[in-house]
Amino acid sequence: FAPAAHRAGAGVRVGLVFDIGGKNDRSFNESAWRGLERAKTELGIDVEYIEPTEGADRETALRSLAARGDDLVIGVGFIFGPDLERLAQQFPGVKFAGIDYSPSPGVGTIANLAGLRFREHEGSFVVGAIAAMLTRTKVVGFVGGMKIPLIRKFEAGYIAGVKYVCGECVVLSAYAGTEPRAFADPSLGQELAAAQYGQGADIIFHAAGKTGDGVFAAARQRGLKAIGVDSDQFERAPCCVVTSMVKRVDVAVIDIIKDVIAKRFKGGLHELGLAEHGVTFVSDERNEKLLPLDVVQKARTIADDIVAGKIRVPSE
Amino acid sequence: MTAMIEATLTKRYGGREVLSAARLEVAAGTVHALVGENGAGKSTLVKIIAGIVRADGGSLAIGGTNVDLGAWDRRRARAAGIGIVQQHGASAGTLSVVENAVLGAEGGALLDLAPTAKALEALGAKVGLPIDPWARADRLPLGAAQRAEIVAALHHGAKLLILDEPTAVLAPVEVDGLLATLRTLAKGGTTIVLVTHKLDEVRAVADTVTVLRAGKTVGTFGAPLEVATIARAMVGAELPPPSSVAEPAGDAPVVLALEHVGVAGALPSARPRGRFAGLREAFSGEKRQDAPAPRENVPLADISLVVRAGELVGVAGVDGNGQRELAQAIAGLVPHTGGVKLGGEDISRASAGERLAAGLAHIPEDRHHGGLVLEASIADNLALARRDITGRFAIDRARVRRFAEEQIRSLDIRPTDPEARAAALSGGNQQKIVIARELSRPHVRVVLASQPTRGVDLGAVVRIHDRLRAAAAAGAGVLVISADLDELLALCHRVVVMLRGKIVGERAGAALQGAEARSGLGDLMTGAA
Amino acid sequence: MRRSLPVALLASMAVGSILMLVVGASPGHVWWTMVTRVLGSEYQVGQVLYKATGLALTGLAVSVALDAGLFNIGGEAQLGAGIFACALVGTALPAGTPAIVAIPVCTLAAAAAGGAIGGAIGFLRAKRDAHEVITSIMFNAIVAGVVLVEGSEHIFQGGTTTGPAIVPGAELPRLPLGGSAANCALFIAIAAVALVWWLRARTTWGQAWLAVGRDPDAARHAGISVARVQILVMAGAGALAGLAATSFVMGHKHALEEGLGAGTGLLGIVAALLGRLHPVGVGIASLLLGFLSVGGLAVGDLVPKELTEVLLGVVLLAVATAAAWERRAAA
Amino acid sequence: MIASVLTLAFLAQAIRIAVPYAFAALGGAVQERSGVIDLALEAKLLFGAFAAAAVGHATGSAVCGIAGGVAAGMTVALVQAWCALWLAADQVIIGVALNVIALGGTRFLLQAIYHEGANSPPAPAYGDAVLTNPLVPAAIVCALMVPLAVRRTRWGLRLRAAGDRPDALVAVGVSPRRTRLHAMLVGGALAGAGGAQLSLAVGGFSADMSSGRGYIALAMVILSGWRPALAALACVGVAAAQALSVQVQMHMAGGGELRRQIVDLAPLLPYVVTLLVISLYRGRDRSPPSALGKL
Ligand SMILES: Nc1ncnc2c1ncn2[C@@H]1O[C@H](COP(=O)(O)OP(=O)(O)OP(=O)(O)O)[C@@H](O)[C@H]1O
Ligand SMILES: Nc1ncnc2c1ncn2[C@@H]1O[C@H](COP(=O)(O)OP(=O)(O)OP(=O)(O)O)[C@@H](O)[C@H]1O
Ligand SMILES: [Mg+2]
Ligand SMILES: [Mg+2]
Repeated sequence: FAPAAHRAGAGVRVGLVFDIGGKNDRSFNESAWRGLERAKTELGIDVEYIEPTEGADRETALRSLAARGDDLVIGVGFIFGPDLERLAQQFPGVKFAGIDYSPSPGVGTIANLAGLRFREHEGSFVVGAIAAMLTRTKVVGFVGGMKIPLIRKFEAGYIAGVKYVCGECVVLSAYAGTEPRAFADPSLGQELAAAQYGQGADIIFHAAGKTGDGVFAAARQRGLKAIGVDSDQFERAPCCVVTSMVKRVDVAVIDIIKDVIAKRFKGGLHELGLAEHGVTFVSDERNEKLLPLDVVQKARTIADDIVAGKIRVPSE
Repeated sequence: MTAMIEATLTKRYGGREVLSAARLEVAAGTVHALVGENGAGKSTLVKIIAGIVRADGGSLAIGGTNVDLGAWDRRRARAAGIGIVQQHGASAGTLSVVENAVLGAEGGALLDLAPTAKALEALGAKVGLPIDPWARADRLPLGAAQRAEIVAALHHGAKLLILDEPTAVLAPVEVDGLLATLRTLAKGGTTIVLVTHKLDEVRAVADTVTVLRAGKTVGTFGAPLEVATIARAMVGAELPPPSSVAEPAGDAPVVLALEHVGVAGALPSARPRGRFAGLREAFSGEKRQDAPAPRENVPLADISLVVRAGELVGVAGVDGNGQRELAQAIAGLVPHTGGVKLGGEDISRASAGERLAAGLAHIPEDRHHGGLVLEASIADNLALARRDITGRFAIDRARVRRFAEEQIRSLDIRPTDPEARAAALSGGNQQKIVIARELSRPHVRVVLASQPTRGVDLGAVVRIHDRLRAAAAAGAGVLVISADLDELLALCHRVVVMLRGKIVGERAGAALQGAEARSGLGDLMTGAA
Repeated sequence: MRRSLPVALLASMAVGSILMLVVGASPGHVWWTMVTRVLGSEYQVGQVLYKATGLALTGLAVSVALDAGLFNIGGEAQLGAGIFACALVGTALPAGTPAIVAIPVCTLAAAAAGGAIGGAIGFLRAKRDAHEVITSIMFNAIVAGVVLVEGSEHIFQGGTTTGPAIVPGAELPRLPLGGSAANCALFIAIAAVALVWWLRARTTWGQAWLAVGRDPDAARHAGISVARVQILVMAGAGALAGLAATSFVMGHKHALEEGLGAGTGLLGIVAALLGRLHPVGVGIASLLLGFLSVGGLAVGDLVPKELTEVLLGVVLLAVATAAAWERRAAA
Repeated sequence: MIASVLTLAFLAQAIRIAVPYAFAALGGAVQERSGVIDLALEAKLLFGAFAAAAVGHATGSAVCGIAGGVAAGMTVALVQAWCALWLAADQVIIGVALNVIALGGTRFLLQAIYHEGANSPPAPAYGDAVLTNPLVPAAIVCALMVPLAVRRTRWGLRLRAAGDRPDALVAVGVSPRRTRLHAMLVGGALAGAGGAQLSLAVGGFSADMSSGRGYIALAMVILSGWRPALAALACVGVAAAQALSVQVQMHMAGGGELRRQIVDLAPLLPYVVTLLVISLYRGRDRSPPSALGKL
């Protein structure tokens, strides 16, 4: 490493606003946090971040970072969308990026706003295929937090992946609730998982934030399988987490920071799927006992087919 | 004779001295009456002796031994053999009679109530106060609840038994029975302190009388007891002579007609106070006063009755025989069957508000339970839902104040500040507010007064009775519901008696005069006739 | 009463300072930074006002009901319904609807929807003897659920949880405060405070609703229909909470958004209790709460955000105990 | 689907879901019967869950974790008692304030102790087995014993008297304040045990994990007319509705618009059922203890 002052990003200020979970949520936000930290050490940028407490604070947080003259302001979570659009127009000199950003209807490309989106359905498709390959009972489960479009993408891709491998397999789906606290209720997650395991499912994929911890607890107890989400959740239940559908938010964060440093930042949507290594599944020495090599290989083939456009993955 | 109690006590509430070295000396084995106006300090004095309220100064000796007033509490008083039946009762409503009786002396971590229940039942039968030990206290009529407390106090075998206005809600025969029991107990060595407003009870049972006025002892009288002397000592002056109203002519118009009025089932027991009154008090710095728990009621069956203009009609009966339902049915506070006509106008379907507007004035039986908003000021209580005073929507505050000052003057309500909180007034003054609000309604055609003078002192009784007579003289029909026969005899042209939800008899004219009137009505009240 | 307030605030600050020391921050620096960052910036002041606008309205919804003896913890449901209706009506209006029509129509829609939920709670209380705390809790969950499900079925725009924008005519102008979210709904809140004060202190309605709250039995005996008062007051309280939608939808987001305004209904309880149920007090308490939450955010780089949350509870506790202490000292 | 409801597994699930609710409701009923409003159930659940996880993590023993949860619930009750009974502050405000403090406070503790934003380190987990988790039989025993204790013991008698008419207690020489304190400590212990169930079932604490259960439990206390046995039963009802909503989601998926809406709205089942029950059923006396909230 070169001394800080000489590194590529010296003098660049990046601000980041977390979603409700906060920076240590062991998931999505934490992944963004890791990306930011790495950018700081590797690129030598200045960073600051805010963890808002409630919905209405999001805009305040973004704005105060923009107003302090940061070069790039990142909002972590789809919910930042409308705020980012408004601020991008009000602060044309500042660059904005939104993780999971979807443009509001009627809003076209904004030159200083980059939407970093993931094709979660692609990754979910692959872990769905893995689930279908691993299931002995031909019943698999899905546990979602709240039924919102983002989580629907996970579910749709997962179901398609299961059916792709095993047409006659049954997918049991359940959502924890209709309020944001549905993402923070492990007890309920445990019961949802228990019910699905009770119905014969032997592997469950969750997209439910902390509620998913309950899924792992149920899996641990039965020695059945589960699939993690967002980051590698292996250590949550080393017995049981066969793989995780990882969303490389950290990669997306670092890439966009590099774009800013290299002055090649472009507004508009940046979709990260399997091809861009934005979503992937975990296969390493930790889970090799749970995830046999042939399954990994078949999954890789499916992923390649998706990248090559041979498989079309539905997103809802 | 040894002295059971030798007390000289001082007590202050918020800087005001309500007992100023008040003296009370009670000889062992006697019945000692304690009398005085409302707010004279009687309850406070006996509460201190029983260890419920702490004194601010003075001395107290029980059975010849000085006690440390600073450490004197209910536990020590119980240990010293002091039992008390408080003025408004102190039983917990949701507990049964026997549970209330064992409270504080359960005799073990696990409850075994059956023996106590049996003992209570037997004792009640023995002293002429029958009770049901398993009944929930708040499901009992006031009289039965009072009986239960007295029996429980006797059961604990106190050496000194204090009874604070025990007879206000008992039937005449029950009163006689209780007084006889007290005499028997005294003969057996128990010392009795009896707080009362009724001088005939004093004469019937007491050996000695102490009169309290404004927190000071004005005198102690032994036999022979002179009622007039005691009354003068109590009030500090002669009582004004009662006025009287001539009976209306037989063709005076009927202003209230009840036709086969009935109330089904028990009344829903309304909560005595707003549920968040405590919260509001927290913010306003006000102190609250607890209302007695509501009682469940006997249904009402087929009541027919007329009241003529200028007539004072009494409804007698032991508490809990349907009088409350009758009042609530007339006032439109419960759904009822049958017809109610006010001045010829059928109001059977009208709401409470509409009935008031049609010319009814209603003095509810319990000023703390329906009569007053205790947390509100005198003026606000006087103008409560009185659109004729406040104006229809925006409140005319100057007018409300003028009206309040007028009423305060005319009924001698103290304190005279219209902004004083109703809760801080003495019982008699609180009652006057209710009377003033109701009788000052425009175009009153019928006055419905329930227990208008319960717990009120002699002077206030006279003033309240005068107001009721004045209303009748002005052409209203007045229906007075009272458990106090003497009140009805003094006030009414005609008295009907209620028993178990029905009218079981009526007395008028000559039948209300003389010594037999009382016992005759009393027999009707208890079903002995 | 008033003397105890500064004592309570100082005590809370002391507790807050201890917590700051626990996490290794210098209290003096944090407090100073909080004050300067918030008061030193037009934008932050605007944010305080924006927060206070919503809180004052949901706070009034709690205090008004409590005046009538009802504990309205259904602010979330009432506000949620208000937001839903406001956004729905705002988008359904023809595109060119002038502000003079669109703003009153959307405002009314918000108040009516909140009022309907409040009225339902009041009705169940008065006519079915169903405790308002239970029904409020249930309505909170049900309204949020229905908004989410209906939203994602019919309203939210592809892939988002945001609905289409309301017509421009229905947008409330922002206040010129550094581009903050503060908007003209602030005046709606101020008007509501004044209106509630006047109704409560100067009209027969207020007399009736306070009487019902203090002693329903006395009110009944005096000829007031307790059931009617309870239903009307709850409907009014619901309408007040629903009105907060004007700030969120018409003044700020201009669209339905999942989770919009969430938490404001519950925090309204804090505002009402902190303001001691007096309308003006509720207004002041809302400003204080707004300051705390914006200030907490502003010093997010110095102390963890949890600290300001804890502080909120501590302030409430301190104010309550100080009030009780002063009451006893006076007695 | 009907078949899947009539199974032992379904019953076990309903009971399991009911455990934290029932503990909280029993605790709330005991405290409220003694005359002290308990809006702080949410705080007791949260702190109970946190302490159970923290102690469980530190000692490696789930039983110690339970003890920690119980102690935390009692601590919250102690603070509540001090503010309510000694400082005479308003009980509604205390409850709301404690809930606010619990929400931020548990997360603050996560930060301060573990430098974590949302999760505690793993604690021993009981999982969802009904038989090996001592808290499940404990809940059942408590649901039977607490009502009995309230009706048939000296403690219960005095507690009821304190909630109904504290001056009746004063008159017999018993301090209502002490009586209430004892009731609150028992109530706090029960609610704390409910919190322990939350975190020890899944083997760790996560922020906000009580998810409004304290409020639902309070609703059940009120619904039951302050009768602990009925309140616990009502909690089983809520839990059954929640278990049913899971079954509805799993068995009615796919199909037309209406079916989809039903599935989507299924998580609301417990709330809708409660609302219907309370508005349609007007059985017994539902009035609160008459001294509730007063000193
Ligand atoms: N708890 C209290 N707080 C403040 N003042 C009180 C309290 N209790 C009694 N007082 C005051 O003490 C005075 C004496 O009250 P007390 O109850 O002893 O009167 P009493 O002689 O029993 O009257 P009554 O005939 O109405 O029963 C009252 O006038 C009242 O002003
Ligand atoms: N805080 C208070 N301030 C002033 N007066 C009070 C206060 N509390 C009670 N009082 C008055 O003290 C008197 C006696 O109080 P207590 O509680 O003994 O009632 P009581 O004598 O049993 O009832 P009643 O009012 O029916 O005579 C009452 O007249 C009441 O109005
Ligand atoms: Mg007295
Ligand atoms: Mg009195």
